[in-house]
Amino acid sequence: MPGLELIEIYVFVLAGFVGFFTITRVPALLHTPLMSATNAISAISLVGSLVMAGADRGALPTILGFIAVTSATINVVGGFIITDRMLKMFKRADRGGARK
Amino acid sequence: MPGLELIEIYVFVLAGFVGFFTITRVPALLHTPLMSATNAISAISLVGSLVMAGADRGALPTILGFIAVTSATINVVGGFIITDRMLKMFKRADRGGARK
Amino acid sequence: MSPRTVFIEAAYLLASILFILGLRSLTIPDRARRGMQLAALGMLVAIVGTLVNHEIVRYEWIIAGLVVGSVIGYPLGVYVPMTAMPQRIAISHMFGAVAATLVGVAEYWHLGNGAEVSRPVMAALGFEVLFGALTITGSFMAFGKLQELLPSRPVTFKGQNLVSVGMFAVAAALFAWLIADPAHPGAFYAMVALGLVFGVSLVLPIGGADMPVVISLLNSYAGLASAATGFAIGNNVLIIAGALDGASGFILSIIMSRAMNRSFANVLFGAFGAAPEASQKTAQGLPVHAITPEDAAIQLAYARLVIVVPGYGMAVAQAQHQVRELAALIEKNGGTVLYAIHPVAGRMPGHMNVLLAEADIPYEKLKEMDEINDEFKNADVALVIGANDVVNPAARTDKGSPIYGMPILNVDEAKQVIVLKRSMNPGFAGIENELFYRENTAMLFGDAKASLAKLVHEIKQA
Amino acid sequence: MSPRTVFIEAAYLLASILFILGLRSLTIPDRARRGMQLAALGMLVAIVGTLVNHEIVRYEWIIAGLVVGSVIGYPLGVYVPMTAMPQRIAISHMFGAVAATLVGVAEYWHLGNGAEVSRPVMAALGFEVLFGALTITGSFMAFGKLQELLPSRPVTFKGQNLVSVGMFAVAAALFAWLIADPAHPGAFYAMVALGLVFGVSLVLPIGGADMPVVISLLNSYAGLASAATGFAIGNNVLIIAGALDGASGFILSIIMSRAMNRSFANVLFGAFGAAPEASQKTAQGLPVHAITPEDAAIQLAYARLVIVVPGYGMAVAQAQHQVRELAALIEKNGGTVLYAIHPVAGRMPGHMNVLLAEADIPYEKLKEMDEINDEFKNADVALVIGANDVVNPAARTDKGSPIYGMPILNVDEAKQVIVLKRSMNPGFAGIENELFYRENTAMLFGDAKASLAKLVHEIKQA
Amino acid sequence: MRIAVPRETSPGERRVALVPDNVARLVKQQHEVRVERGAGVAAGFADAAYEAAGAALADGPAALQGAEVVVRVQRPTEAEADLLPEGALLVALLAPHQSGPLLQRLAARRVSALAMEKVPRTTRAQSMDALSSQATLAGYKAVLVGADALPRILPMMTTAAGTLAPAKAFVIGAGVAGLQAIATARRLGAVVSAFDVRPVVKEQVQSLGASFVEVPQVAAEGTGGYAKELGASEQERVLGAIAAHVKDMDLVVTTAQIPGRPAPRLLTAEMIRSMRPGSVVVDLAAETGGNCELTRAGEAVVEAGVTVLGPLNLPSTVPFHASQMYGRNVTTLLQHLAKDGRLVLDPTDEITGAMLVVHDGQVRV
Amino acid sequence: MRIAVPRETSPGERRVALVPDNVARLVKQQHEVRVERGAGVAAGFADAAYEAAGAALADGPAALQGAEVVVRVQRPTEAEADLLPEGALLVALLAPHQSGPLLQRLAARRVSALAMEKVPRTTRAQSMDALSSQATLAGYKAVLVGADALPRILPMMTTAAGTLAPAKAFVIGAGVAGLQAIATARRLGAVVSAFDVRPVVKEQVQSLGASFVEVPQVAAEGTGGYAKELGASEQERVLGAIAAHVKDMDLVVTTAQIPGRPAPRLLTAEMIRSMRPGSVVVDLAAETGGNCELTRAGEAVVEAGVTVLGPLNLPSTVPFHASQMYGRNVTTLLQHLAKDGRLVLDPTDEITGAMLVVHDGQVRV
Ligand SMILES: NC(=O)c1ccc[n+]([C@@H]2O[C@H](COP(=O)([O-])OP(=O)(O)OC[C@H]3O[C@@H](n4cnc5c(N)ncnc54)[C@H](OP(=O)(O)O)[C@@H]3O)[C@@H](O)[C@H]2O)c1
Ligand SMILES: NC(=O)c1ccc[n+]([C@@H]2O[C@H](COP(=O)([O-])OP(=O)(O)OC[C@H]3O[C@@H](n4cnc5c(N)ncnc54)[C@H](OP(=O)(O)O)[C@@H]3O)[C@@H](O)[C@H]2O)c1
Ligand SMILES: NC(=O)c1ccc[n+]([C@@H]2O[C@H](COP(=O)([O-])OP(=O)(O)OC[C@H]3O[C@@H](n4cnc5c(N)ncnc54)[C@H](O)[C@@H]3O)[C@@H](O)[C@H]2O)c1
Ligand SMILES: NC(=O)c1ccc[n+]([C@@H]2O[C@H](COP(=O)([O-])OP(=O)(O)OC[C@H]3O[C@@H](n4cnc5c(N)ncnc54)[C@H](O)[C@@H]3O)[C@@H](O)[C@H]2O)c1
Repeated sequence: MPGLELIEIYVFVLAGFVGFFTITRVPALLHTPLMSATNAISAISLVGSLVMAGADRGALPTILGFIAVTSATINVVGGFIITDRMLKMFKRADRGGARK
Repeated sequence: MPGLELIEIYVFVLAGFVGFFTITRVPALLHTPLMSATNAISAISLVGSLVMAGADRGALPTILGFIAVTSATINVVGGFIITDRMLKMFKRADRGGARK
Repeated sequence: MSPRTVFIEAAYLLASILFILGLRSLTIPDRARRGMQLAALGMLVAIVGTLVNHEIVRYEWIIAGLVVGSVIGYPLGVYVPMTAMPQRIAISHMFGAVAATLVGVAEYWHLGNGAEVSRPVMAALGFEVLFGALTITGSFMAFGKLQELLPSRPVTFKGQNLVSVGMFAVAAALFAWLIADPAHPGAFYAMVALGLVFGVSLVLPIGGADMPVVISLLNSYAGLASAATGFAIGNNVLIIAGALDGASGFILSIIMSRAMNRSFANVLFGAFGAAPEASQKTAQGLPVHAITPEDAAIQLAYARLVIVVPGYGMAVAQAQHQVRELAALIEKNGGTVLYAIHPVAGRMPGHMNVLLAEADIPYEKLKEMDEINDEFKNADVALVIGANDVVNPAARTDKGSPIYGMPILNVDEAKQVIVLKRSMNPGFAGIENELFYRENTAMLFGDAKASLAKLVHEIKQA
Repeated sequence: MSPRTVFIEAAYLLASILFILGLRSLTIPDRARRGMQLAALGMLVAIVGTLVNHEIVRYEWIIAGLVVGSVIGYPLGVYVPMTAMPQRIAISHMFGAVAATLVGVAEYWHLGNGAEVSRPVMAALGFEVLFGALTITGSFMAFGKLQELLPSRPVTFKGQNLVSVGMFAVAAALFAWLIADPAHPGAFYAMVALGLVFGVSLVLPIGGADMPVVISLLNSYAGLASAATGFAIGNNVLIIAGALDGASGFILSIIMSRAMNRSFANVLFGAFGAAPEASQKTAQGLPVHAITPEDAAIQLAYARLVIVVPGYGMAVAQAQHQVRELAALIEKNGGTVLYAIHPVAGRMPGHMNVLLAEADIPYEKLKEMDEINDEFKNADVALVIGANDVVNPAARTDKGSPIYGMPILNVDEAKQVIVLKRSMNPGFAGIENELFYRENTAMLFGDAKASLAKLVHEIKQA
Repeated sequence: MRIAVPRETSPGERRVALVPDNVARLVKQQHEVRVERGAGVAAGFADAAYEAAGAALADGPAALQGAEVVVRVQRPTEAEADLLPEGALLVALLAPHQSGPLLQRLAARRVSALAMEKVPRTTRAQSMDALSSQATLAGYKAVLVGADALPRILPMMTTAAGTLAPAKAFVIGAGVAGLQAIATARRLGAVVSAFDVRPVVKEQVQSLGASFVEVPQVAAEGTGGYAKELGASEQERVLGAIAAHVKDMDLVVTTAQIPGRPAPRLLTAEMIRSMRPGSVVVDLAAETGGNCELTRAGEAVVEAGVTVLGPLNLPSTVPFHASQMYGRNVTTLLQHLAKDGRLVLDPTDEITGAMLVVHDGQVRV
Repeated sequence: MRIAVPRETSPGERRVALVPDNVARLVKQQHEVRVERGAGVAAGFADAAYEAAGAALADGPAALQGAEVVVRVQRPTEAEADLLPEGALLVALLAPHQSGPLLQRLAARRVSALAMEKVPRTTRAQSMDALSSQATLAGYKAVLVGADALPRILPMMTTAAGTLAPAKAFVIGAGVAGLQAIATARRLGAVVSAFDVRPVVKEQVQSLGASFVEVPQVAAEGTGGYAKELGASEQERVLGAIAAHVKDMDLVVTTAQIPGRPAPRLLTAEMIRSMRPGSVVVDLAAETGGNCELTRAGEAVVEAGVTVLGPLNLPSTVPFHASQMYGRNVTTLLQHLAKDGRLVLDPTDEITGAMLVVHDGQVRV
């Protein structure tokens, strides 16, 4: 396992800026979908869980990993589905190309 | 000297996004100041030049480093001054708190 | 660098880019759906990338977890009604936090219960489990309050402040100790436990009305926990996704508390002193639903049929030109706008006609009461601009009222009623208007001209 | 990690953050100046951080370079007139690129003329010197064209395409060879030389009118060269600042070519086939200055006095309500709006009065010609909305014209004239209007109503 | 109910009490309507239209035969009153304050009478309120008449032959007629100001884009939305303010009224003389004595170049719309009176009670 | 130059050829102006104002003594013509096509004459163009007169007494007067449509928010912005279109003219009878025979309930503004004629030449 590196702080800070610049432009109506979307994305901890569940590091890590995979998967699946459901409401059938 | 690292690509990509998200919101009138500002910022190559000029690696690198430091400094000094001059034109004395 | 590493890193980089593009797409409603599909794709890419990790040697638990999670997650996504959205998101945060926390704990345990943990990694792990733990319980509390399993009013007790501060201090001390010397499993697990308790004590004293802000903040914490996981295991996609979440949750909670006219600090800490409920109440104790121009604007921007009901307040505000502007925008967006002119709207016969003619609104769009009353049920929004008596249901039901028997405009049949006025003051007849307290009525307070200008501004943004 | 490294990295991180905040501030004109001061501070922080680098052992050359650079840079910043801005920026790019290129070359030489260079580093160094070299000569060419040292028309010759493609192929081959085996100084320096030649051949065939796009693109290349330097020497602030520049220059050149109604590819590659000049010309060969709604909007948003000159085109477009909207916005921003009504504007006596009264514009703001003609010289912007004959200077000077002798509105005395009309078509009298070709006149083409709506939209954004 | 619509006989009266649309509505509700031949012609409603709407046509007095309700615009002459069927109900603008003998006569014949002027000013009764509906038209028409008499045009005009300044219009009394006058003058492009003694009116005036002339400490809000008379010191301040303001006006429309009292005197001869020659005053209160000292009802008086018009019965000059509105007012009233198709006169009813000036052989004014 | 302004003597003429403002401007340029006492009174300009502006006042014929230029609104009678100083210049609306004998008489007395009707329709001469300035006022006033005669109001009104539909106005001939009529009717809230034979007018009509009645393949653009007469088949299509459209109109204003020719006949008696009773036609072309078959100049004709008005000299009913504009037109003309303070009549000048109907003892029509 690699140690903590200084450059990762750059990554964190820059990603924070990206998040900030993006979120401030999301219109208020989309705040609920946004919350649900970031919620789904935060299930990225699945990535850590997968390693834990599959690395065969012993019973405890595997069990904890399994629970973590399950929890995170609930989040991913449910989160993206519901975000999509919400966003579907903003599609107007007769809207066509009227709006840019 | 460290080698090229993968994570630096993340930094590059994220910084690119930050640049993209920022620039697309700059109003057209500020495009010239923006060009001048990014021009000044691109003089950051000064940072590399300084090491070259001061690391005592031999005559050639030092001379090249000296020229590089000079060029980059011209850029830094002139660039920020002129950007400031341009932006000064957008300050309205009697504007007060009228605009958010 | 082995090709495997390159593949994994490329997958993570791609996933990160897709996440960013996905979030970015939310700035444009028409592209949002597309964008979120990109984000979902990013998630898939990240998962696939992870699965080739050389550390992974057994897949049965992984597959089991993915299957069980999908089986639980799918109905949560498909069947939860839209109205239960906030609590669903809250519980979802809990699941995310569970994953992050467990990974942290397992990691610590796996690394010789801290013995093989370097200081920087310990710092990362510490943040991971702390944020994770408090998000687990905090989200659960929020869920409970919204689902009305718990009392939605702020729950406070004497000395609460002291207890909270005390717990926080202890957790911080443990954390500092662990960083100095990571190999103290007791301290570590105690810290996790404290985090769990702290989550409860953070959310319990906050009222139900403020929950959206809290949920958003918990979103931020969940994101930070992910990012910390990334730092701990040196995984960039975790750092990036976590940072995106952390920033977005944080900003969102600030924006939302501002929209509720509360300071952010007030929502968070004011709670300790039991802040007042956000929504206004009348004498009869009915709550009024205030709406922000942003939210009203989006409803109008996406409405198919909007019926404008002008009244004396439009005249007072001299807002006729802004009405035209707004209507033009809605029509540009593909909606239809009609005007319902009540016979006694305003203060002189034909008052509304004069003003709307000045604003060049075509006569064909002005509808008499009898003509339009059947249309309201088809309207997505009835936009009441400074009218009051002419939309007061008391005229139908309340024999004692001075306007009893006067036919009124059936605005309440519209899917949504938005009322523009400055206050809850009554109109000419001097009587309260029950319409303003109905479930499908939202009040946009302020001078009609200013409010309309804001609506126009916001629709253009949308 | 040594404290020195931590200090340097912290300085670089801070510098990066300051650069980002500085650029970000440009999105809000009122904050822009503040923000750029932050960016300058960032530069200082980065320099200070670098100076503690343990590799630096001698300071005399550094100090000499800083002093000489400052002495040259200061007058370049302070005395260059605003009108010479584009060429100044171009020459400035050259200096930046010189620095990046020399660092690359020195680095290669220092590392045993490539012997100690790893492949990834070689890739970075290669990009650095290639982008750097082509920016050096490219910028210089652009400078020469704008300063009129070189012919500003596209310079092309037969077979140019072939030569360019050939050079590109050779450079690419050399680069590939170097990556495979970095220790080929001959190839390396040949590549640098090719880059220099390529810069010339890239810019020479592009016309003066398209130079702003080219300069912006060179900005992007200079940024990429910096970023490549960062990769080569493992310096994050270089990577970040370079990426910011690279992205911004690239986007800017796209935005600008779009604003000139040319496709980006057209500007870049169309040049090889000698594209037509971007600006329209009349029979007399005078160029017309088209303006985008964005630029016009900012001028209006910051104007102290705007004089609106309505004409028949406003009536045709039925744009009176949009005029009122725009005026309200300018006034909200603290500006003053007056209306200059020419006696024969429109097609019937009092035509403008009827329409402006409909839009509820107060009579006091409507000024007769004699009353307002002296005011134009104080106006920041004269906004001519679908008027033509009534502002045609031919009435003063051209004895042959059918309107000779008619008094006209002195719009040309305003600091800036913005004309809203659909085309260069003449008005009622059927004669050309020389006003439209003046230096301080900008044409905003399109239906007046639509153009005004865009202006309103943009001012709200600003 | 059997309803009769006789032809109006007052000189210059062109309105009619019910228009074919109203008839159709009443017939649909099982009432019988008989209309005197030619009753609607002056207002633009042909006999054929009434027939098509379901009315019976009748000549002269035959129209009234067997009628339970007789609806008119103007009060009948005493001779006409004698032709009313005994026990019938008469609905008209009865001017009850000036019609003592007529009402006595009606009472004697046991005819009941509802005065359309007395509709209470409540939101509920607003659709029966003939004073409002007719005042609306009077306010509109007053400006047209005034604009016609002015030697200048109302809107501003910038032309090759110079700029014409907009006319300055001043409306005194911003009730129903006054507000409509404001709106109409504004439409025509005049610069409009207004004055009233009721303070709530200020906002209403401004809501029409006109400016309000303030007089400090004057507030004479009476009951039912009407004004009351001013005290002496108030009156003085009002006159002072009007005198200062009116000098510069081109068109003045006065509408000030106090129910049951002579119209307040708000323009003196001296003020008129202070105005520019060519200016015009339209006094809508002419019928109750006029707001201007010089007003002569139904005539045009010219003093020092200023024309003072005292038009009578302006609504009758737009008889088509006036009849349409009046007819709607009457129809709503009749619907209010009919219980299960039968006429019920309930003196305790808020609306009926207020309007009932003759009932059961009694004059109730 | 010595300029004289006599009092107008034509019956009903209330305008005056110069107003005090014009006098002041001329006096400032060293011209002498003599005004007949009472010349401006009917238009609202007192003698005192002229004096204050620098004019000399004179009684009756004395006003003309020694004048180089005599400016009038209407042409003089032959008797008055004999009073003009020999060699002087007369400026007025001379109606040259109808004034043969008068012009002969002037020529005989070696009086030169400029016809204000003949100002060329160029942008440059627009500030002298009296036809335009007076037509502007006529168009405005035509709508007021029509609105006054209508039994309905123009704007739409939603009231407690029902909704009043807006009046439909139709303007035939959208020249200067027609466009102004459109604008005025729109201001008053009518729904306005218009028709003209010149295709360029369509856009102008729409630029005032009115709709244009299209007749395919009709395009009669003449010279100088005027229309020319229609061919037979065109005329038929035009009449057909008007007949179909006019049926539903409440107010029709006609202004169609062809210079030097009788007004085109665009409304037949049959069309009038097809309109609703109560509708009103205002025919501004009455002076040249009328656009409507039934028009009688200066009278109101009622046919099948439709009123056809043929008002004469409407500008004179707004004499204040009409004089102000006419005076400005005349003043600009005089300034054009004065070279170094002296009157110069140059028949080769584009403007003077076109207007000069009598010169050097010759009639030049
Ligand atoms: N049409 C007629 O001829 C006539 C004549 C006389 C009386 N009336 C009576 O007037 C009433 C008309 O009903 P309506 O619904 O039109 O008016 P209304 O009942 O008087 O209500 C008007 C509402 O507008 C709001 N308002 C005032 N100024 C405002 C501003 N600047 N911005 C936003 N809102 C403003 C007021 O609330 P806030 O103060 O909270 O803002 C008020 O509640 C009826 O009762 C009718 O009987 C009519
Ligand atoms: N006032 C009067 O009484 C009267 C009467 C008759 C004639 N005239 C004459 O009319 C002229 C008036 O001068 P003016 O300056 O008002 O008008 P103008 O000279 O006729 O010019 C109007 C301009 O508006 C533009 N335009 C038309 N529609 C437009 C739209 N929808 N959006 C944007 N622009 C539009 C046209 O250019 P594009 O086609 O390129 O858009 C045109 O050049 C004078 O020559 C005057 O002598 C006046
Ligand atoms: N609620 C309802 O249903 C209803 C119905 C109709 C009218 N109204 C209201 O009743 C009010 C009066 O109506 P009206 O027009 O029939 O009244 P009106 O004809 O009796 O009087 C006209 C106006 O003259 C004003 N006035 C009286 N004395 C004055 C003086 N000395 N100086 C200046 N002005 C003076 C009055 O205040 C009134 O505004 C109006 O405000 C109207 O809105 C209400
Ligand atoms: N350039 C200038 O300086 C200037 C000055 C004044 C007027 N004009 C223009 O001259 C034009 C005519 O002016 P006018 O109003 O004095 O003209 P006018 O009085 O001679 O005629 C009035 C209108 O009637 C129309 N007409 C003629 N025959 C018709 C028919 N059979 N059916 C329908 N319409 C018919 C004409 O086209 C004209 O529009 C206008 O367009 C005006 O803008 C230009």
